[in-house]
Amino acid sequence: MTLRSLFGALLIVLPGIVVGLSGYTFYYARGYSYLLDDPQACINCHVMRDNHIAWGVSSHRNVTCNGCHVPHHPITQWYAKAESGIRHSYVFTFDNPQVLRLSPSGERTVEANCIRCHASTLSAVFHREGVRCFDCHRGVGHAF
Amino acid sequence: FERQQEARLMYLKITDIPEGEPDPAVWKVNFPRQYEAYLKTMRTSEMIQYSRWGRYGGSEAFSKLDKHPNYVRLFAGHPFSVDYREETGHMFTLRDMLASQRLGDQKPGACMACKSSHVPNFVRQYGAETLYKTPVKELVEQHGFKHPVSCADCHNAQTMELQITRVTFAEAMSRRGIDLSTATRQEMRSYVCAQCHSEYYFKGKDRYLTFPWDKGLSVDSIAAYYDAYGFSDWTHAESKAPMVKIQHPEFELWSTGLHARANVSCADCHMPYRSEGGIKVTDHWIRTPLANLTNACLTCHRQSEQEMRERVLQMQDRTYSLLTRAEHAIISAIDGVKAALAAGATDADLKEARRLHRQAQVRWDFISAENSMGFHSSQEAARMLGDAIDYARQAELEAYKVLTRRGMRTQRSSYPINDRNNP
Amino acid sequence: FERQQEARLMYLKITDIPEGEPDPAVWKVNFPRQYEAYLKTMRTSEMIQYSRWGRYGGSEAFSKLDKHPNYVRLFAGHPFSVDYREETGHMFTLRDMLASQRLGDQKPGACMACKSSHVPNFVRQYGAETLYKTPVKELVEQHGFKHPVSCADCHNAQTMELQITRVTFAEAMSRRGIDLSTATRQEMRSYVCAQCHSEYYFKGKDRYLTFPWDKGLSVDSIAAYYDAYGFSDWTHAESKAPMVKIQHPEFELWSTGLHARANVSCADCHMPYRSEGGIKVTDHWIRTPLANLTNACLTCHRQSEQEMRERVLQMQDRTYSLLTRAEHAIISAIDGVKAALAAGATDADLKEARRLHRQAQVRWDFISAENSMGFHSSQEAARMLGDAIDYARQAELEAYKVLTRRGMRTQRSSYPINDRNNP
Ligand code: HEC
Ligand code: HEC
Ligand code: HEC
Ligand code: HEC
Ligand code: HEC
Ligand code: HEC
Ligand code: HEC
Ligand code: HEC
Ligand code: HEC
Ligand code: HEC
Ligand code: HEC
Ligand code: HEC
Ligand code: HEC
Ligand code: HEC
Ligand SMILES: [Ca+2]
Ligand SMILES: [Ca+2]
Repeated sequence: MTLRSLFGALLIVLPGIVVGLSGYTFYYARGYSYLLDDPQACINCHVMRDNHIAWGVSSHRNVTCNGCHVPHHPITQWYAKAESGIRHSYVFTFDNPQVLRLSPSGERTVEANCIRCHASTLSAVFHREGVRCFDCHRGVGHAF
Repeated sequence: FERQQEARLMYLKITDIPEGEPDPAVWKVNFPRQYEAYLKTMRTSEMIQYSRWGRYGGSEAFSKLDKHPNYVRLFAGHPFSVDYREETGHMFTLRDMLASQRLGDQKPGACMACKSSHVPNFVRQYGAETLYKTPVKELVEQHGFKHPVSCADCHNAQTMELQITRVTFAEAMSRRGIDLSTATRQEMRSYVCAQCHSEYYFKGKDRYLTFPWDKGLSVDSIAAYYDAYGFSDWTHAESKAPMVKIQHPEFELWSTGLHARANVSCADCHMPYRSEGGIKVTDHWIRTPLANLTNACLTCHRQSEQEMRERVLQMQDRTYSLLTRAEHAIISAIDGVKAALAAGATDADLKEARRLHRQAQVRWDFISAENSMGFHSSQEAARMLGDAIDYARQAELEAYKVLTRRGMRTQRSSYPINDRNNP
Repeated sequence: FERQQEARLMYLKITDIPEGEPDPAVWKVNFPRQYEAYLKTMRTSEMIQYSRWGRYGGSEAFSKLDKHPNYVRLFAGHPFSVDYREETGHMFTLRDMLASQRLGDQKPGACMACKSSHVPNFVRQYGAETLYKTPVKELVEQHGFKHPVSCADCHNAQTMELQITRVTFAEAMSRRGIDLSTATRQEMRSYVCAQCHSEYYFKGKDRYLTFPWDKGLSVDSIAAYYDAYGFSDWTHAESKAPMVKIQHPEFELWSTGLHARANVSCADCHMPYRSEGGIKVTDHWIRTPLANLTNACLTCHRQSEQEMRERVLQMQDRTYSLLTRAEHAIISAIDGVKAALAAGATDADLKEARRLHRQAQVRWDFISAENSMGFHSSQEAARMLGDAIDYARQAELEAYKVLTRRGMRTQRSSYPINDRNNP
């Protein structure tokens, strides 16, 4: 937590160092592969393995990780990959998460992707604030 | 931006539906899928057929008084001891209300409040007070009420969005400081049901339809509300206790449960989505989810249908065993009070016993009248039945203490307990 | 819902650990991580600290008799009315047993069965009967028992796989026709706990440690078992009823709950995986999950820590309100029987009242002695407390009926009910 806020401060004060630092870990973590669409890219990290296994037996095994986890909008797409990439490398350096959770932005991204692919299916029903697609379709992406 | 594109409902608009249109056939033109499903609520599965799925619900309007002979004594002196049935589908709401021998043809307009899609228009035109005062007979014969619960009760005809059409609910919620205009769509998926599937009483001599929620939705808050207000529906014919009849507190019980905590609405289970040719629609065949477990439960719960059914039945069987225990305890209490009366006890002697009888039966009735046999909030249902048993046995004890304090003599032995748990 | 588990265990084997090695320090060499976590079970969080997480558990060995003065009367005549504490961590199992004033220094070897990692070797060498017969004093002084529950109690030293080291459990399961050799790994994650966290009794004069499971694991089956066997731990000093003391039926209650149905094991919640530097290890700091909700619950439940805590506390508070009700009802029953005795009732008169007192207290104690305050199976806990209340009040009634049948006179009024639900 304190590391988090400390790092936040660094972000503002010393962008140069940060870029250098994240650049290093980014490489160290084979982060460059993060920009690829191949799910193999995601399991360079142990923390991703459960998700990968679960994804492999899910109804969406034909949909890549990025198919859900990266915005599919011409402009935002690359920015998001970069942002998420930096977040990843930072986390990898300082953090040791006990339980992975979607960040609020991560949730919005996924939800948008559900709708992107299923818009036609949904055309005849109302969308509902207060519930996310995956509140009902628990584990579509990863058959937990 | 996906949201807007999504929030808009895409359908083929063939005709303009006037707001509050009571006749579902008019809505059918634009929404054949929902209309056809809605008609299915006329299907009454006999118990034999229903028993393939469950034990405590279903759509057969059998008499609860035949199934539970004790109910005649428990409601002694109240119309419910005359005619009391299992409820059935929405298409029958009006027919069943008219046919019921409760209050015969003396039914006040308030009885119409939750039974017909003519209500929204009528209330808009004449106001709620008028509805409640006008006899049901008159509403049918002079105002042509002929449709049961239908589209107009839940939908805005222009946008098709859900809307509250019953003032009772709006008033009760605002007294609790809840602003319905800020309700999310997910909340509306329960609120539309709560307009009718809630405990109610008729306030004052004008019979103003009211929900007793000012102190909260729990059975204890509701009982406390009635006590503070000094309200009673009737005086028990045998024990002479001032009683309250509870009716279908589905919304209240659900509110105390885990699904409510988890933001799961009535419609999620009773109107799950169905995909027809890859297109999702809301299933308007409102009924027991046990007949439709795949759509009702399995998207969220990835166990088997079999497993989900067993979970429900296990919870319901537990509730039922306590409900039966409480039933026997209350009958014993009534017998105790009668024994004391027979032995010459005075009203003053029996004041406490009667207070306890009232407290016991309110809690027992909360689960007896609720329609999920405890499923909507399984532990809370068991908790209040435990309280009911305690109050009932204490009522019986009070009666005996009257006797012992006076050294009176009685021979009766108490009500036999026939119960699987009794070794 | 079984969690992904690393198939094969990889570790740096520095030393060979002899099977049944009682000293955890020897295992430490190969498994420092698990050892260090295990040592943390010595941390006793005072109630003040624990209260940031929960209300009913924690690791402070406070006296339950001080917290609940009624317990002294409920267990009148039994060692538990002398010394009865909240349980604490595994590192203290041996120390606390030796220190307890229950049975003073007359403790039979059977008391050692679940308290020390010396047991597996001792039983292998001399057999279980010998262990149960040898006094605890002798086991400590001549056989050098000095380690508490530790590695050897759950693990095979060669493979590190979980294994059953207590014959009591194996015998009880085989009587139920369950073959442990076919147990899945997930089942073993609960079975190792069930060796100790289960209701037990000493059979016959040789005090043969036995689990009362032949008729099933529910409280009703266990009560029926004791009744059929005509067993009683002690005679109640006030009501003179033949009683049974229940002890830590965690395994039995959990078995009736939804997590067991969903195949969620004890270890999933009390020993969740922790990731240390990217490596997943089983957290050997066994304790209340409320102090560790993220790892214990959030892997399966998508809600927040805060929400999960509130869920648990709500269920526990409901259980506690019924537990208190049942406690008061049993005290009233005892007072009733005493009043009848005082008024000259005979043993024959009171036979039924005493039978009911026994039935009530077995069910109350099942939840009082169980350590999750109902969480392990929330509705079932409430159900049996409802039954307990019914039996207790009927016991009191029986006492009064004795008086009324004889026209005897008594002035006492019953035990005051101070309870939030009582309007
Ligand atoms: C450098 C190692 C690494 C790689 C490679 C990696 N991840 Fe992660 N990822 C992590 C860590 C560590 C976290 C935990 C972040 C946290 O909890 O704050 C995480 C969290 C996430 C989250 C949840 C947090 C959020 O931001 O919503 C998603 C989704 C995710 N990763 C997807 C992916 C995808 C998709 C890929 C491949 C394209 C991938 N990851 C590759 C290490 C990695
Ligand atoms: C990149 C496109 C894509 C994205 C993103 C996507 N889906 Fe799908 N989805 C599909 C395809 C293709 C199928 C058909 C898979 C099959 O039947 O093998 C499918 C099938 C489904 C099904 C039916 C099968 C089942 O699992 O019951 C559901 C429900 C579903 N998706 C929900 C979702 C949700 C919820 C999300 C977001 C969390 C999502 N989808 C994201 C393409 C996508
Ligand atoms: C309240 C629960 C709930 C929510 C929220 C929900 N769905 Fe569904 N969804 C269902 C149910 C129930 C079905 C019907 C499943 C069936 O027919 O077997 C369904 C069906 C589907 C299907 C069709 C599956 C098939 O087999 O054809 C897709 C695709 C889908 N949902 C995607 C979504 C997306 C995308 C969202 C978010 C915008 C969403 N769902 C939100 C409950 C939900
Ligand atoms: C069909 C859409 C879909 C696909 C494909 C998908 N995910 Fe996810 N992912 C989700 C959803 C939905 C969640 C949120 C689950 C929740 O919170 O209930 C999620 C959550 C996550 C998380 C956050 C931690 C967690 O378990 O909640 C990580 C990490 C993650 N996904 C990684 C991956 C990786 C790696 C892949 C590819 C191997 C992948 N996802 C493929 C939909 C998908
Ligand atoms: C305007 C009043 C009203 C509204 C609104 C309403 N109901 Fe009902 N509901 C009734 C009445 C009245 C009955 C009993 C009909 C009978 O027995 O004649 C009933 C019966 C039912 C039944 C029992 C059906 C059976 O087969 O036994 C279910 C289930 C049900 N409603 C669910 C719901 C749900 C879910 C909602 C909201 C989406 C809802 N109701 C909204 C008045 C209403
Ligand atoms: C606040 C809404 C509401 C009011 C007011 C109301 N009902 Fe109902 N009624 C319901 C609901 C919901 C059901 C279905 C649930 C149930 O039966 O428990 C129902 C069911 C019924 C049934 C079918 C089941 C049975 O009990 O036989 C009859 C008949 C009935 N009502 C008659 C009446 C009469 C007569 C009145 C006036 C004294 C009345 N209702 C007032 C909501 C209401
Ligand atoms: C008891 C309440 C109730 C009644 C009566 C009712 N509906 Fe609905 N209807 C709902 C609910 C709840 C939804 C889901 C709305 C949402 O998710 O926002 C819905 C959704 C719809 C939708 C949106 C598309 C879909 O399928 O989700 C249409 C169209 C619709 N109803 C038409 C009708 C018609 C036509 C009738 C009469 C035959 C009718 N409804 C009667 C409760 C009701
Ligand atoms: C999590 C799923 C779920 C939710 C949410 C839910 N119910 Fe139910 N409901 C059930 C089940 C299961 C039953 C038992 C059906 C049976 O016994 O056949 C039931 C029974 C009923 C019945 C009696 C049905 C019958 O066959 O007679 C009514 C009426 C009802 N619910 C109304 C409601 C209302 C109103 C709400 C919201 C306030 C609600 N339910 C919320 C699952 C749910
Ligand atoms: C929209 C999602 C959703 C639907 C639909 C749903 N559930 Fe649940 N259910 C949940 C959640 C969330 C919980 C809380 C426990 C958890 O976090 O897993 C839960 C808990 C439960 C529990 C344990 C809690 C309790 O009530 O004692 C049971 C049993 C259960 N559900 C049965 C059902 C049945 C039966 C149905 C269908 C009639 C159903 N559920 C429909 C989401 C859902
Ligand atoms: C060999 C006997 C034995 C085994 C095996 C055993 N326990 Fe225990 N456990 C005990 C005893 C004895 C205590 C009480 C220690 C004390 O109070 O001195 C205890 C205490 C506990 C406590 C309370 C800790 C606290 O802080 O209050 C928890 C939780 C617990 N055990 C869980 C487990 C779990 C989970 C397992 C299996 C993975 C397990 N136990 C296996 C004997 C055992
Ligand atoms: C079948 C296993 C088993 C046997 C046999 C057993 N215990 Fe325990 N004991 C436990 C467990 C498990 C706990 C922790 C749970 C609890 O305290 O409820 C415990 C806790 C204790 C505690 C700490 C809490 C308290 O009650 O003060 C003491 C002291 C204790 N036991 C003494 C004894 C004595 C003395 C005997 C013999 C008469 C005995 N135990 C027999 C399993 C057992
Ligand atoms: C009360 C029971 C219990 C005790 C005592 C115990 N363990 Fe464990 N241990 C477990 C359980 C349960 C697992 C998980 C096994 C599985 O998932 O199959 C485990 C797993 C392990 C593993 C496998 C790696 C891992 O972390 O999952 C090692 C190594 C281990 N324990 C070492 C020890 C050592 C060393 C001690 C003594 C300091 C010890 N254990 C004491 C119950 C226990
Ligand atoms: C789904 C999670 C879950 C499972 C599975 C579970 N427990 Fe628990 N357990 C809890 C919670 C939550 C508590 C309450 C802790 C508190 O009140 O502080 C608890 C309390 C306890 C306690 C008392 C802890 C204390 O702080 O004094 C013991 C002992 C215990 N459990 C043993 C077991 C055993 C043995 C099993 C398996 C037979 C088991 N538990 C299964 C969640 C679980
Ligand atoms: C390994 C998976 C797993 C773990 C770990 C787990 N749960 Fe659950 N939990 C479930 C499942 C599965 C259900 C059944 C309802 C459902 O299907 O969603 C459930 C149901 C519940 C319910 C409702 C049923 C009931 O018990 O009345 C509660 C409350 C709950 N869990 C709390 C917890 C808490 C608190 C913890 C941690 C101490 C925990 N759970 C740990 C899987 C898990
Ligand atoms: Ca019905
Ligand atoms: Ca403890």
